[in-house]
Amino acid sequence: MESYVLSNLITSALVAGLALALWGARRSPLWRNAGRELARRRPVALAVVAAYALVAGLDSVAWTDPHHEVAESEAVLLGEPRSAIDRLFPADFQEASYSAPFADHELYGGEALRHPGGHWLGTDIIGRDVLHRTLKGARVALIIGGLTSLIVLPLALLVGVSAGYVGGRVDDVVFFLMSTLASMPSLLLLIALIMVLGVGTVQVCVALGVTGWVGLARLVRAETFKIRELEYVDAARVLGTSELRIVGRHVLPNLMHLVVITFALLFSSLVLSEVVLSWLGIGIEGSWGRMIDQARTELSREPVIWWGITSASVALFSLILAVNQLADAVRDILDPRTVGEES
Amino acid sequence: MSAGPALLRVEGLETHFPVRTGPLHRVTGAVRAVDGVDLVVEAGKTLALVGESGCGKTTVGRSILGLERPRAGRILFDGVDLLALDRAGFAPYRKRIQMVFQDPAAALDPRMRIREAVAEGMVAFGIGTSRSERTEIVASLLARVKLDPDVMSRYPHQLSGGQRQRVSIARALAVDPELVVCDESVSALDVSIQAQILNLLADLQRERRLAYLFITHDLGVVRHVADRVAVMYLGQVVEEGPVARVFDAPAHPYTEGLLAAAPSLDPDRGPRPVVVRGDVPSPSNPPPGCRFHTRCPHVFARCRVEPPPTFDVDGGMSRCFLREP
Amino acid sequence: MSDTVLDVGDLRTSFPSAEGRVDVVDRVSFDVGAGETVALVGESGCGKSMTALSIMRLVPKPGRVEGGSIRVGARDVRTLPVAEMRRVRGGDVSMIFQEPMTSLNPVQRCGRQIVEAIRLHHPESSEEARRRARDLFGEVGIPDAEARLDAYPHQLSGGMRQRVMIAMALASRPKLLIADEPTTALDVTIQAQILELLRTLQREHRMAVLLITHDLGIVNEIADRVLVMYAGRIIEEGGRRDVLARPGHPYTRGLLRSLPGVVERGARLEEIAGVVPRPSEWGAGCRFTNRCPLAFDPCAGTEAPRVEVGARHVAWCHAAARDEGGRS
Amino acid sequence: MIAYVLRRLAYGFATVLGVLAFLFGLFFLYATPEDMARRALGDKAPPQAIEQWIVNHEYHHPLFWNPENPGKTLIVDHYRRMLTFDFGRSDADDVRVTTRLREGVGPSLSLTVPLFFGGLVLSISLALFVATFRETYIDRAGVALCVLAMSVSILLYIIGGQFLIARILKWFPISGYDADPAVIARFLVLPVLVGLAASFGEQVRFYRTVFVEETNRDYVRTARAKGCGDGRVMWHHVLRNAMIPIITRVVLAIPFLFTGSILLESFFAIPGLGSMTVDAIHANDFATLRVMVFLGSVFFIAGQIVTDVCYTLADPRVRLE
Repeated sequence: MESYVLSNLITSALVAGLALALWGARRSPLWRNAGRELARRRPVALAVVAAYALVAGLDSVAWTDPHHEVAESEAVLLGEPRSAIDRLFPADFQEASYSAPFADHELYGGEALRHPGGHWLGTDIIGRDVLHRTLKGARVALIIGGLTSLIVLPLALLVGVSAGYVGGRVDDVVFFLMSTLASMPSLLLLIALIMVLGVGTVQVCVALGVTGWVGLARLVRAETFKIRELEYVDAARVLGTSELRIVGRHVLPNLMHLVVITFALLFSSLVLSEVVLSWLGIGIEGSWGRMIDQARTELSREPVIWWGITSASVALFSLILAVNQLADAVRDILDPRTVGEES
Repeated sequence: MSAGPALLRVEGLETHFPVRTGPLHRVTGAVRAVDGVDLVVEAGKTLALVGESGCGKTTVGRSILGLERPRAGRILFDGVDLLALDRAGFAPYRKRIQMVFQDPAAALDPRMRIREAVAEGMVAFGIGTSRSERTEIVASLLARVKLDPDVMSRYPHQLSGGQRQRVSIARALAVDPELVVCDESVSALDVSIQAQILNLLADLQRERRLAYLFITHDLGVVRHVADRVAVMYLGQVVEEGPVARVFDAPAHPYTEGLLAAAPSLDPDRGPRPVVVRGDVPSPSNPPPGCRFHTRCPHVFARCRVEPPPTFDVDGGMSRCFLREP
Repeated sequence: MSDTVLDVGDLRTSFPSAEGRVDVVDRVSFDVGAGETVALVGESGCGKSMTALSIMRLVPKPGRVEGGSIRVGARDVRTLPVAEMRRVRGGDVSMIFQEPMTSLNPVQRCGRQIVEAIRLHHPESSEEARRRARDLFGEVGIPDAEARLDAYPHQLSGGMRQRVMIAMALASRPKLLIADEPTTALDVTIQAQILELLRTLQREHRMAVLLITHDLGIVNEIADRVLVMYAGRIIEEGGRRDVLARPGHPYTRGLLRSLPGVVERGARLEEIAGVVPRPSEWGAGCRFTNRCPLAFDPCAGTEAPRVEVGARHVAWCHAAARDEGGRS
Repeated sequence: MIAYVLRRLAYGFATVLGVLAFLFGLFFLYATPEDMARRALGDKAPPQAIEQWIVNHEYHHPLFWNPENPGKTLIVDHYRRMLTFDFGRSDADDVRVTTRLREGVGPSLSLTVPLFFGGLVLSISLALFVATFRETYIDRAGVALCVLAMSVSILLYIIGGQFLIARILKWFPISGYDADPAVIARFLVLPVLVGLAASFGEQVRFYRTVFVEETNRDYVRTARAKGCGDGRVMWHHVLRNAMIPIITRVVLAIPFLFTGSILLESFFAIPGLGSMTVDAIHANDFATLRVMVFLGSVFFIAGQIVTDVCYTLADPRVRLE
């Protein structure tokens, strides 16, 4: 399968998952209130995340222009599928060397640029526009967080709830499995998995998922244990409700706040993990981690190429900071100790 | 024990909780929460089960509802032993026995609206054919427990404690039970709200000929609601009888002590001397002989070795050698 | 009641809410004399515990004391410097709490906790302090004191733990003991023992006790005087017998009549209709208006007047004022 | 207690067997010996060379079942080698893995031990300070700073630290290592500082949450009611009660003392176990990686047992039976 087709498919799956979650949340006033409260407390962080999502969305769907007449020299570039973000930048900006932000000539060789001043953030060591790469990094970051979460959340819920609710032997087995996985140092396990699975977006996300689900599954298991003993579950039993229905109507809805909080916390740690993986040479192509990794050679140049790593770092930092702030707020808002009080 | 038709008859009920320790969860002991309890609840009447925390009164109630697995004994409801039934066989009896829990905040799912909470039992037992029909029934039930119908679309945390307890009662009534186990149903409420709920329960009993098993530690409540009372201590019923007789002429030293300890509201009565001293022993290692002998003011040698049998006392029984004929 | 140990005047303590700060304790005034037991009684959320914590300056954040005076002896604790206040806490004024299980430090031996309380206020050697702790244990009726000093709180029963709390509170011979629902978490037979202990100690030390409770039965067992609180305000004050036998406020009357065990068996209990208003619903007038069977025109709009319904027996009620006026 | 520890050890051993099963699945079933050989020798290697490589590394036995010699299978070999700590030779350059481990553990510890204790003392003190002023601007500013610090990738701390302190200010060498006690500090100060900066945000915030939770408990109110001041409440009562979560976190961090800090070591060219892991990744050295994962989990499992025992020291309510 063409890589851009796969990427488009993943994107649509993510969008569908998000839409489903939002649709489900909208039906419940409790979640609607939580959402409103979040918007009230952290409007800036929410706007930042929305902006990233917009950029990522614009970059997610790529298409080719079959009827576009292209010159011989540009065929290779324009014949490839390009996203809306790609189309904002001239397809032919591949320069022979690199330039500083807003420069009108190349640093190495000093020739005039084809787009003088057009590279707002300069170009990297092989002449790629830094702004373009930085914007494209948003999609990669959201894919890392989103796709991995799509793997982690259902798996952890299924395993955690069944272990916690059924208990007994099922729990023994699940607990053993979890403690086995959890006992391996996560970064080493991650490295081992990627080395065996191979490098690539899906592989990295699968590896992150395998190392990441245990934490949530443990939380879910412990919380299910607690919920199972609560009076409202007893009340449902006394009213003749079947066990399966109890899980669906009572246990799962009361776990959702945990899932949302974990998702928010997980997201930033996943994106930061990918940066480390990139530096180890096994990250995802096009990520900010790759740009930072590339800075190792760029920083030793004279004059120093600082703009690449700076813009990647700023982009990374603002996303992570916004997500962390949202996670903090979400944790406060959904804390069961505050849910019980007046709304 | 009584002349009326027994709706519920509990015989020799024993419910123990295994004490599991270590990562391998091996059973190393047992908490003998309920250790040989006999009870009778007559149709349309109220039996109060009274005792201090840890005496096993709640476990009796939970065992009757199938929430605990007793290890011995019989629970005869309408003549059928519930413990001998399998899951499917037990299902129809679920509908006939309901429960109102202690903490109305914990007994209602915080993420479920009042309408769904009250309708939960109806859905399970197929009462009402459509959603709208069930909503109508819910509305009439809420009206019966004196709640505004617009609470239907609210969540439990938006209600006060008393309102939540009314919802719990409406939920139990929804499946039209014959016996309702009230487990400390008014203990968590403020006095002024408690009176509202007690009156409501009394009205419902008259209207629907409900039988109550009223589990409580509050002697004032017992005296007010009960026809008969059973006093529990460390997993056993130590005294049982009509409420007036038990309060006026207690036949067990523990009952005596309990009555003496309860603060009275008579402004002319001065403070009384403390009768029962010391602490309740652990139910995982109850004392030999009479279980009350470690705290009993009348203890004698025989009490320490020989567990007393039950002796008939004026329409009830007592588990004390002093009552030996 | 010659010397006043505690004198609270116009105390206001507020908490933030959706509608801004609300005074959950609203202009509360009362005093406690030496050797006197005063019960502060009311339903949950009426502000009785906050009153007690305000006296100790222990109101949890984000609550704060907004105004009024709190005199312990000759000093106003509201304006004391922090270091001085520390000497008052556990020195002149001690406090015990509802949950003896969680109120003791779970990882420290009981003896050490008491020794800490002693040594915070008296420069004694640790051996001396330990000897004193042992004596205190004997005084509060803890058998086998030496062994219990080395016990951790979880190794004791609920009643024993509350005795440890009391021993700790007595460590520096306080002039005033504030007991916040000291027996609510205990079984009746244990409750009777603790109440008896409090009575004995109070007599022996001529200690003033401010007892906070929701249980009128306990009030009857132990109090000399009663303060009834409703929705942040004191609505009745008087001697135990006067308040319980001839309540002057319709709320107190309702409370007493709604108790099961007082009326005939099977008879209907008197209900106080409705629910306690939330702080956001407190109006300008009497806060009991919406539930009061006697409410009439002025109740909702104007503050209830202070009415002497008996000797040293006061109620804040429009209806009582009307009756009083009619009589005189 | 002893019975409990023995049972715990047995369960720990079972977990180790589980880890080994997982590693076998990953490294022998999913990635086959041919894959490993091809990665080590390159795609264009002749079949004979691959064959030879497999035999040299003793990967030529059947996976599960060898009718001729039941003891000679890959799975038996895998378990026997790991459990006897006979790790064989590296896939990349045939050096004995144990030799490498012995050489690497010293440099790793010299970096991670000061980092560990420095971080612990620093973050707990800061967290206690911030928690003392909870619900004030100091607290809010502290938390905001922590979230800010957490949002920066560790790579940026390293690159930034090297760039600023070593290249511009020239206070310390950019990287390098010398075990000579006279100069070792020169090389370690910068990585330790960078490591502290990278971890303090997350740690302080965690400990603050623990402490704040603890300060809301009833016994703290009792302590204040008997006249304890802020400092006494925090150091005598709260800290002691917060020990359970602290121990859990601290003991579980100990394995990383031995496996080393992968990023710090390789950036600062410290020849420890972390650098060794990075080399293994670049050289496609599956044997070394397998050993590192295995050792990491052995340390982790041992740490968990130690944690359980520490609980009894920290909290008298915990009894191990």
